[in-house]
Amino acid sequence: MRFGVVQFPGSNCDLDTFHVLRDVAKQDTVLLWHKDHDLQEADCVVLPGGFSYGDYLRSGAIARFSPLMQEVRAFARRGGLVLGICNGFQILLELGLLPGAMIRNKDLKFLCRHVHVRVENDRTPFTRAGRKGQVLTIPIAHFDGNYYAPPRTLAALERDRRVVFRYCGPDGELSDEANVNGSLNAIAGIINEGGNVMGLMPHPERASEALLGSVDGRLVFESLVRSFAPRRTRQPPPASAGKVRHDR
Amino acid sequence: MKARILVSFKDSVLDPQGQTVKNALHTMGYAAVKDVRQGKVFEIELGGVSRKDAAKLVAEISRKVLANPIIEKFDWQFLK
Amino acid sequence: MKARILVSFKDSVLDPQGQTVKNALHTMGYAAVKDVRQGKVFEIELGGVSRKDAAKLVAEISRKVLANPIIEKFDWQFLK
Amino acid sequence: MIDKALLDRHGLTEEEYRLIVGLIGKEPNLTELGIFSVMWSEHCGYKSSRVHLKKLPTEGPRVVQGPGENAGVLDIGDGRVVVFKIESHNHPSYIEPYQGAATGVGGILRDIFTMGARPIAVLDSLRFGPLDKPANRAVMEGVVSGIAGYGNSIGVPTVGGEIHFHPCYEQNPLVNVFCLGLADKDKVFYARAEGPGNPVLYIGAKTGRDGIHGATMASAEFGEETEHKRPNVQVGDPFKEKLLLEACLEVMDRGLIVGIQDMGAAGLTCSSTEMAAKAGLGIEIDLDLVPQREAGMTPYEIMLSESQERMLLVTTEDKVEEVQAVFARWDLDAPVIGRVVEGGRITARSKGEVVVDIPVDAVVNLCPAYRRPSRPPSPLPGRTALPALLLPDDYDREFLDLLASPTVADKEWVFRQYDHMVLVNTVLLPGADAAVQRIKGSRKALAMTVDGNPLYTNLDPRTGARIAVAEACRNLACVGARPIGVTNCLNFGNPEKPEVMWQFEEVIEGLAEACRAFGIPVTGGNVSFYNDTEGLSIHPTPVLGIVGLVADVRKVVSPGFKGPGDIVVLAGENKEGLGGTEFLRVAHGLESGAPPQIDLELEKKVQEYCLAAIEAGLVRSAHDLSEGGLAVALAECSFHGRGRVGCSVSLEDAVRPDTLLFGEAQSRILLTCRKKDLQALERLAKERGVPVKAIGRTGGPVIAVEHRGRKLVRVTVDEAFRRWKNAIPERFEFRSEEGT
Ligand SMILES: Nc1ncnc2c1ncn2[C@@H]1O[C@H](COP(=O)(O)OP(=O)(O)O)[C@@H](O)[C@H]1O
Ligand SMILES: [Mg+2]
Repeated sequence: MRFGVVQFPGSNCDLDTFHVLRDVAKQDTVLLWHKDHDLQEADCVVLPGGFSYGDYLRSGAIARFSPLMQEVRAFARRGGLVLGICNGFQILLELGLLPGAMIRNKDLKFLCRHVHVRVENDRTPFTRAGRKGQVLTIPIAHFDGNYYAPPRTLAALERDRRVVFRYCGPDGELSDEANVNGSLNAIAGIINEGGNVMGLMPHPERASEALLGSVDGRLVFESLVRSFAPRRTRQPPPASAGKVRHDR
Repeated sequence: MKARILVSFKDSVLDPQGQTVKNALHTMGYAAVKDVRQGKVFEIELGGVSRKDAAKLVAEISRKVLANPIIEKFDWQFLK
Repeated sequence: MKARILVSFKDSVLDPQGQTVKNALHTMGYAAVKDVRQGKVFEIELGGVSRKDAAKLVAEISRKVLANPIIEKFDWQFLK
Repeated sequence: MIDKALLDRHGLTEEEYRLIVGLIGKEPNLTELGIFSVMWSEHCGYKSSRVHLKKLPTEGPRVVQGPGENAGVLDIGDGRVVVFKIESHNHPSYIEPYQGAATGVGGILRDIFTMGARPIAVLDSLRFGPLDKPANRAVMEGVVSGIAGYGNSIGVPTVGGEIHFHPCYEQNPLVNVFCLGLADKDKVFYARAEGPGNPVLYIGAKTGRDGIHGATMASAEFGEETEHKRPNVQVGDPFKEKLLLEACLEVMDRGLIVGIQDMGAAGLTCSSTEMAAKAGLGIEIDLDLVPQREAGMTPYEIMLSESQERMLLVTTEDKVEEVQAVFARWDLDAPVIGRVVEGGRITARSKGEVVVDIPVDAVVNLCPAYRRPSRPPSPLPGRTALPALLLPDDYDREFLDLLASPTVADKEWVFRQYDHMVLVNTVLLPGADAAVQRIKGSRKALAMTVDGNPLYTNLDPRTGARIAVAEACRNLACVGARPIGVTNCLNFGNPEKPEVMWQFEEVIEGLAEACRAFGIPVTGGNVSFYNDTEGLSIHPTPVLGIVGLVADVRKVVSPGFKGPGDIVVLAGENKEGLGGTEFLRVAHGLESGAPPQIDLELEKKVQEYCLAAIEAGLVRSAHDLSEGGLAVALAECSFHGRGRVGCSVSLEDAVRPDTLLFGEAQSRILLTCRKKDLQALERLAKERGVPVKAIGRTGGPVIAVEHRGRKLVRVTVDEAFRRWKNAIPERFEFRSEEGT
């Protein structure tokens, strides 16, 4: 399976995500440049975290206009797998591939910490390696993660089981305190109607190596690999594959 | 030509920044302040287009780029 | 009464947000856009004070709380 | 016409002016005067400090580049080097906390990637006035969000730091930012304009009237009249810096450049003259080609502007297009604005006219160095004997109050605003004694810490400085790292005051001695003088940034108790003395007496012991004793432990109970080990002649300490945790706009 990690000028989790996909998940992974029109035959496109264009206007507001995103939109419409992490999620919202919008965290401060999220739907290509109700420990790091959607949209999301992750306490219980950024219905991640586009605020790539404290984030990447397995697969490439600008 | 565009949250969306400013003002004793809403303002300098086209342009830019219709409303005018 | 306060960087101060929006608009083909400045707008609802006192209040709040006089300028008006 | 008033405004004395005229063989025009005024300012010219800084050891087997470049460079093996440095942005952070701190981060990051290294970690050392004053809270809130706003956006994790609160920083906060980067040894770049004829390129943000004379301002006391002296405050643009960072690393990676220098203090002036001087050549610039943000800028303004996010780069004629293509890819212009020339002069043209023509050597290398008069204050603060102190009647209360003292309390309110995990290298989260970043594809890891206790240095600058080095190294030892190099930021008052100069000399002596003792070179640093407001100087505040190397990242140890049933072992000795301690300040409102003394030989033994024990896999947790002493260290180990493990400790020492609990005797480390490993741990200690004692056990819901069978402290972990955790956040529950 080939993953394509999109690089916007202000992406800063691009190489983190690249590292985890290639060196930890051992998948064929390429970097996709925002000015190109070429998805390099990626089977799954990942929009990584960061500040795509400084996030000065609104998080993700400008990134959505980049040439590559027009390809990503078409790819998604064709049913291609698209994963948006943090800023990537915000971009998917701006792009309209996912419903709703992000506003400032409830305490108006950037928030970087491990949080607990509950798997709400394990029947997606992004979570099938997990169990419904399973509690994951994954870091967040964002300023605008306070999910908002109009009542109708929200109701539809809930009705169709399209809320994939919710902020919760260590034992999966919901509370205002656990809902760290004030998101409606404690929403941490959602999926589109087609079930092929997911956005989440937590950073699974930061929870994929035991050395860094948690491996719960692997669930997302393993799910993707698993859901793709039946279809065409590629050999993992030599370690040199993929263009890494400079290792961090 | 110069256009000023005001972008602010729809009334249905709560505005954490505005609320915080309001609370701050209250703790500072400004009791007369009943409510505060915070938004963004853009001033765009335009050139080489007719006023009519400029108007179209500004409206389009506001809708497509400056405001997010899901949470925000906008309103604009020419300054000169 | 309702007052609207516009806060923006002084002209001499760099406005990265405005610049980034401008560049984005250019790459999107809006060549007519010559410059963009981005600022904040506050709408304050006031009650239980005379218009005269309200005016004093708003000016004071703008100076002391809403704007940072070192890098920002402000400008306000009553809406109703 | 250049007169006294004009010289004053440029911070130059009359004999300095005569010297200038002699050196350049003519009366400087205004622009040239401006150039000398910034380059010969304290900030750039190190007038008052240079003669003393020479005393610091700078040699070592790992040293690739010592002081003198943008940052120090150390060899860490495997063809890799670390590039690191600490910088202050104190005055700007007082004028505009958010932007001041943000541009401080931007500046130090440029220092690192200018040398070809990718920044992988930032640490911040902060000093504020007490948090009960709204104005101080506003400064802290602004500074912290400024650091966050810049660092988070550009994607370099802020992984650690330290904060102290004291009235002396009320109108003069300190914002010192440390940054470390990683590079390939054969891809380190220097600020040299080699090769006559080579084009000089300008990269990054347009030039505006920003922070003109920021450098001279950083070299003048604050006071009423600073109001109108205020330069145009610089606003940081982290997104632009991110573009610069990636583009610069790309042109370097592809070997497209000859030399490069960031435009920091003194902007175009400093970068061009330094690059020329280092190469023994000259540079000619056409100011009309310099991208400008504002209309009608004068040569003076263009040369002295301190607009952020700009670089000056030298390449060869044949590579210009390729270089420009790379920058274009990152949406950056890279116009050629000049050339490298023979003859060692900097010449600038504007509208065809020569507006600057002076020898770079005079500007860069011939700034006078002063040995300013110094005199110890009398009486020496550290010599005033402590009054007889009554023993506390309620140790629990004293303990809890100490935990709630902002200097001791939890700093999560700060570091959760920082992205401390981006780049996926962060092995220890903030909260440990030192930050640890893994090196991808290697078993090694890098440990970093910043430290400096202003109470000690105020009472006894020399001892305080020695302790600062020792404690920083101790922090490294606690995570299992060996120190390899030092950078330092020396924050002092007005050097024209003999007492301040004395403090400075003493601190240097202390640093030099301690660094020699630990065999660690000082590879760079920064001096910030004139931290005075209305004539009052801050405490002498040296801040040490020390880098350590971890041989095997899998062996890294953290401070938290790892579970119940472990043995608590104290390495080092408890001693009498409460002088200069946080307890003395909090409980008795005193800042007098002699600070803790330190025996560097014992200190080294204790640290080597800790490292050996970790190496042998005997250590479950390790934490150094610092502010708040043994009691606070025990509490921190409980708090950081999984599930907040308590502990019960009993002590026999013939030492005052309050001192035993809260004293800050140096060279002590708190270890825990499994019961079965205690003997091995003790044997190792005996071999190395280090005093160790098993003083208790982990486990239970309380932190309990008894002395000779008598209960001193017994509080639940939860209550202690609450006091420690909430101390800072609850002070911010009122918004900081209040009253500012
Ligand atoms: N300004 C800061 N920025 C980031 N982390 C900080 C800051 N201040 C303190 N911390 C973190 O909080 C922890 C405790 O800080 P401190 O009490 O200064 O440690 P110590 O007592 O060992 O010097 C440290 O791990 C440090 O990294
Ligand atoms: Mg310490």
